[in-house]
Amino acid sequence: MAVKTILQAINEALDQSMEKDDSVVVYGEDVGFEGGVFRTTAGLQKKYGEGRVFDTPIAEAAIVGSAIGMAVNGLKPVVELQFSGFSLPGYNQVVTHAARFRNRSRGKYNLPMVVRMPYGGGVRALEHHSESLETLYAHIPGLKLVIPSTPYDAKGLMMAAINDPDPVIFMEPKRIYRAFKQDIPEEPYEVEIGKARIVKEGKDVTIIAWGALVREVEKAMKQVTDIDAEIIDLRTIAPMDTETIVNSIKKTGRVLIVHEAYKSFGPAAEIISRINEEAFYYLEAAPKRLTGFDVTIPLPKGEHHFIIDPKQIAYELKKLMAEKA
Amino acid sequence: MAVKTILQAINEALDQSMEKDDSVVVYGEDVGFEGGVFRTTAGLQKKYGEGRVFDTPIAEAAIVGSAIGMAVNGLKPVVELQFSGFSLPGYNQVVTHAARFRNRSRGKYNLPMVVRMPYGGGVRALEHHSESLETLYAHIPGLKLVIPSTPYDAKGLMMAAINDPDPVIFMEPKRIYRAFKQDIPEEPYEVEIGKARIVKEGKDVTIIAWGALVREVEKAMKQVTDIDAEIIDLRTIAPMDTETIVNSIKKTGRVLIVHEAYKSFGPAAEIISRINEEAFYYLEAAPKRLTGFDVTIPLPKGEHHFIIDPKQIAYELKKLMAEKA
Amino acid sequence: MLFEEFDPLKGEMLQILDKNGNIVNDKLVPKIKKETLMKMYKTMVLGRIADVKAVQFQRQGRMLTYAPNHGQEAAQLGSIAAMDDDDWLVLAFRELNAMLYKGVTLEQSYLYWYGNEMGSKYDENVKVLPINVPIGSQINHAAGIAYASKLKGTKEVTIAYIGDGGTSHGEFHEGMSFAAAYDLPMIVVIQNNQWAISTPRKKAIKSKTLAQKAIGYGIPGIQVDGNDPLAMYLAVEKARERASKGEGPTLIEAVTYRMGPHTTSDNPKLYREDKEVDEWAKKDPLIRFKKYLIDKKYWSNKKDEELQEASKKEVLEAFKKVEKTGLVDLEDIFKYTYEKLTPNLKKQLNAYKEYLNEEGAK
Amino acid sequence: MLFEEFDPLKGEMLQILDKNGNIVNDKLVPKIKKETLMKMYKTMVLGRIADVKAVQFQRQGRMLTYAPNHGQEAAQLGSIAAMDDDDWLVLAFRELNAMLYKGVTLEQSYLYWYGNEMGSKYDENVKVLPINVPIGSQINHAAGIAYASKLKGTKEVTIAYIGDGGTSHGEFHEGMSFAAAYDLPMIVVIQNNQWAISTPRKKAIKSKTLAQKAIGYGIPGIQVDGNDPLAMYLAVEKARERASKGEGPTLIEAVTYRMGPHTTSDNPKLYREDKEVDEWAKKDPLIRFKKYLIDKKYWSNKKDEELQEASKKEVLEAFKKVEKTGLVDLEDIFKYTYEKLTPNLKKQLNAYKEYLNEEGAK
Ligand SMILES: Cc1ncc(C[n+]2csc(CCOP(=O)(O)OP(=O)(O)O)c2C)c(N)n1
Ligand SMILES: Cc1ncc(C[n+]2csc(CCOP(=O)(O)OP(=O)(O)O)c2C)c(N)n1
Ligand SMILES: [Mg+2]
Ligand SMILES: [Mg+2]
Repeated sequence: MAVKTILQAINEALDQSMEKDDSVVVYGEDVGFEGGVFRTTAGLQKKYGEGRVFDTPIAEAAIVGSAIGMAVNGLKPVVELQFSGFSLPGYNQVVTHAARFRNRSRGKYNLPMVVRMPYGGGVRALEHHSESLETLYAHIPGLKLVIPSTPYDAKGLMMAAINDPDPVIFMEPKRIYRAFKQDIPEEPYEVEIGKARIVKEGKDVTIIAWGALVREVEKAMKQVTDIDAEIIDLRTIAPMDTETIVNSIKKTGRVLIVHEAYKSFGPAAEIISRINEEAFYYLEAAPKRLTGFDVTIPLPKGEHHFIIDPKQIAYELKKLMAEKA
Repeated sequence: MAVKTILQAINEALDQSMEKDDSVVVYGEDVGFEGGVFRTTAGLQKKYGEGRVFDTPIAEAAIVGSAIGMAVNGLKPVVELQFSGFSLPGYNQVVTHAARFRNRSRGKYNLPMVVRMPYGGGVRALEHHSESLETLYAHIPGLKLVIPSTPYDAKGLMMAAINDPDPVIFMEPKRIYRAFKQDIPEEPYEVEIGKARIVKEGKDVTIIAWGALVREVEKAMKQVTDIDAEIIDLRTIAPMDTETIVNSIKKTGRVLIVHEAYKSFGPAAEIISRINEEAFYYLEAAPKRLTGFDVTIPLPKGEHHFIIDPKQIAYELKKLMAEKA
Repeated sequence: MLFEEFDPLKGEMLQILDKNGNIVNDKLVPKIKKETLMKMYKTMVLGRIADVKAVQFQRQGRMLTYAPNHGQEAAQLGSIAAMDDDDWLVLAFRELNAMLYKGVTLEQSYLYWYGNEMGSKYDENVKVLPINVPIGSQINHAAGIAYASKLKGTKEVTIAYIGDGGTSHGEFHEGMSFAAAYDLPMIVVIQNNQWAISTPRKKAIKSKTLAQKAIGYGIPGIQVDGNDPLAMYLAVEKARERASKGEGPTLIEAVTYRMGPHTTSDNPKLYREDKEVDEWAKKDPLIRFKKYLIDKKYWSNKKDEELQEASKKEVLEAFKKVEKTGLVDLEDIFKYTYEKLTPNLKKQLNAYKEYLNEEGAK
Repeated sequence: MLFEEFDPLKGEMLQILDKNGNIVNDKLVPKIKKETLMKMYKTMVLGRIADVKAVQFQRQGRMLTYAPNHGQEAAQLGSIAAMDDDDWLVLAFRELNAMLYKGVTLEQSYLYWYGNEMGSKYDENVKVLPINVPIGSQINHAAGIAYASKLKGTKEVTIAYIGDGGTSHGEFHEGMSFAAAYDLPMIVVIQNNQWAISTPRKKAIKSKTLAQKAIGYGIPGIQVDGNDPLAMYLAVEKARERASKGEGPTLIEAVTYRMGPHTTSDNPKLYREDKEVDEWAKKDPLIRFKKYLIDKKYWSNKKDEELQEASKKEVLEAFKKVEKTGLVDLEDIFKYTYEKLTPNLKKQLNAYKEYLNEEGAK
């Protein structure tokens, strides 16, 4: 065991995957020599050479598109898009190709590739550096979307993503890259993609979150000691672990979903719909969502209005508990 | 009044808008000389010249991005992306710029521009020619997303979109471009963006649809004469007319949402969530969605599995009516 | 050498066989094995017939849609024939001839245009990517394949095709820039067929040649008579040599013409003059290639008649098989979304099966 | 003429004023009004101080972040000064000097980097687009603005800036191709500052010059010493003439250097040698421009000291005002999403206000 941040855990997952499997390559803008603007890939070029770890031109369609070609030709590319806000020029490749090669070729070509991107707000950054764009990836059939919230999961999910035969979008909650450490195994391990994690069991209400907001929920629950909440860290946004969610709702009858993504047509809407479909008659109160507003995420001097904090979570939770059918 | 198809109605809206306002320009791939691959812009180049109606290189980012520049510099561009499946290379411009210029410049630059794109399946087409990508546009703050289902609305909504001070994504249900005709006013008129249309009042259940599926719902209801459904044509997907939806649910207590877009993280999820938020305690049965499967829309020899027909709508409706709380 | 001699800025197009099938550039005639020449020619004949027939089938309502490549055969066959068996082929969508040459069967091709994904499941050892509809995006795939070849140290070279219109797309630019940056073993052939649907190349693109776009990427470019199979062969042969030596990608503009409509849904009468088409008909690659082979005594008119017959039969048989395929199975539209069906997809599939059970097929 | 003489393939970079401030190309010295020269110089001094100070403020935790343009002043001021008042300026993000010259106030600029959208609300008559973060995409905006100018028949020309790294982006390619196709009145200045964050231009881009990318678009391109304000002025003056005459866009590569970090979050020590930076320090545009003005008797060391003092004061005052602005109002983050608040946004705003009422500010 070794004490690691999320950032270090991801670095270790990349390192161990590259060590074990020559076909793993890691690249993106500033990923090679410098080791990434967040230094997530630090040390890898030195260890594995410029062929397997390299800097690219500023060209997201080329980054994603070439990864598709590499995956076709026997490599396992793990590419970085510098911020999720800059993933959009590569979005055409993700949607029209990465998600579809297997289906298009009726199984001849599958794409074991990972597209990493730091995401989310709260880091006092410039425009396009704070987006939470889960919906854009989760809506597309053929993609998996994974988001860790702890160092343990970050390493295990990343190793699973690299070994996954399907393309995985891996969003990294940059706000907590270095926020805390956890004792995690030094040897390689996987955390199963498609399974949520029950952070804490509870009987009064279910709270669903992922990424940086899991911690905010945990903090909130330290303030609200009179409510016994079940906290679920979704971990995989798509394909979603509906079963874990539904089982929880059947027990608690109430649900609060917390995410930073824009509210309308956001991920919470899908969760609510699945709950409606599979546990409607267990609901004791209207499902609630506490999310980003439907406005462009503000620059830092206005960002505090947008970012969700534990106090707000506690407030919404109390309101939810007060509601009665 | 004159009898027109949706295609002709859109053509007339463009024509009359150009006639009235010199600042309206119309362009895109094959839009000029040929008048578009669907001939939606037929005749316009001849009438208004190559400066105002023109063919572009195959470059969707340039099409959308230049429209932004034109709108900044006093024009009202109405651009065509040849199919919604090919809107993705222009998606970066839509999301990072079109949706944000007003906010970014704190109101200095607004963008009166329209991005047209034929969308939807059922036309026995090649890959990427059948997509329903409402979610990708509806989720982004700052965009409006409009979809007509009749010639009357097609003309009125298009004229409203062109006059709208905000960027409007205008999806055209190509399956019914020429499917039927309607007697519509010859003079210019607008249909308000942001307002749903109650196609038919009813008390037993609410059915929500848009685009080509409104007709399929109407057809279905001819088969199911024992259910008195209220049919809502959403018309504007974003910003959504929640009020009309909620009022209807308060009356009927049941809702079926029908769309061709992929199910998960699709538009129905948002509608269900709004109903949960504002009319949960009126619901007599779990809201139901009948949508595209979460698989890439198939090529024509498999498309019949994917496309929603009236029989299926009737089937789901009966199941919904049989459910009891 | 070749690329310096035919620097696109000098304004000379590489041609070896003129439109009448006469050698106009004796010292440049590439050494091509008879066997290869005959494979090229036979594919060209088959490709032409398959093309013409596909349009007919479509007009009869028996084929879904089709993008004819009539007129562009030499651009494809001259180039693909200069590649090795082990090389990769990355398609746009108008490359029936290149596909056939490289081992995609006619039946598979037809099945694709018939509207069935199975038509893109080429045999295991066929190193061809499926038809790529989003313009330009295939160039990035090609770059990735080539990167992998280089990293693994194999001898593979990747050849990719794109249309004239496609060169304006950002994806083309990114793929070219990427390939150039790492000196990747890749060849890009622009089939400049003068039209992008209804938009003339001359109007959409300002540069005098498309080959000169290579200069922006710091790589060689060359303009070639795309209806001349020998010139195409030579250019690609030399480009392949560069690629093999680690000297990086080459851009080849094949000047050719789309004799048919853009696809069977298109009506070219709306936007172009018959006269232009007639002019290009005289430059038909098939005419000149046949003449060349007969002159070389590799071929005869009699053999040609037999080949025409045999090819026609092959085409009709392939299409007959395709017409027997019918609709796609329900499971098949679900099965290839992920390696394993997700619980969500299982639910959707089962619910739909239940509906079919209760209500019968759609 | 100029563009033929300095054809990028000939390999000669346009320079008029060498690094020591001596005229090396007498017959090319552009005629620039004294008033213009002095405005350029004063902006350069203000820009330099504002730049250095912004980094200091950021280090003190008082400025959010900042992208220094130290070293690139001449590339910007030489080019923007050759434009008309009525022309449009389209920014990337590292163009403080061009912005100041064109009427954006220092206070506005600082406010932007302080993290407030109000910093992009330039005065009504200032024809400058806000800072554009997504690399390359601004070139398409510029093309659209230029298209509108041309259609309306105004005399406006649009100048846009981009970095060396940005030229690999698909958006750059599409904008250039589009502008070339319609002969739009547009000038694109590549500030080739040798680095894209940690990635050296030499590694990311294969072509020998960036100017030669123009050839791919069928337009003139020229490589200019970007630290020489006179050379930059001349190139843009000539490009503007072309644009005005309807001859279309021009691509100008300004060879310069980013003396500071990429942004204040970047540590260039990780990836580049001090030696390289020191070499470029000798080519500082400020040194040579000042010498040139003193030689011309337009300026003196004494005046310069006064200017330095005054500029320093101006910078401190601008920042003082910015520091007084505090946080953004809640309403402001909602108000500019659409022209009118939608019912949905009203609900969200009201719910949040209710929360604030009940629980107090965050
Ligand atoms: C990204 C994208 N935009 C638009 C289209 C629609 N489209 C299909 S083919 C075509 C024209 C292609 O022209 P060109 O590249 O010259 O190839 P050609 O058809 O002549 O072979 C267009 C615009 C598309 N397939 N992909
Ligand atoms: C589309 C996009 N991808 C990535 C980034 C992140 N990024 C910001 S600046 C930069 C480097 C830009 O280099 P260059 O174009 O040379 O301009 P410079 O910073 O040197 O002025 C990168 C990669 C971005 N802003 N936009
Ligand atoms: Mg073409
Ligand atoms: Mg740079």
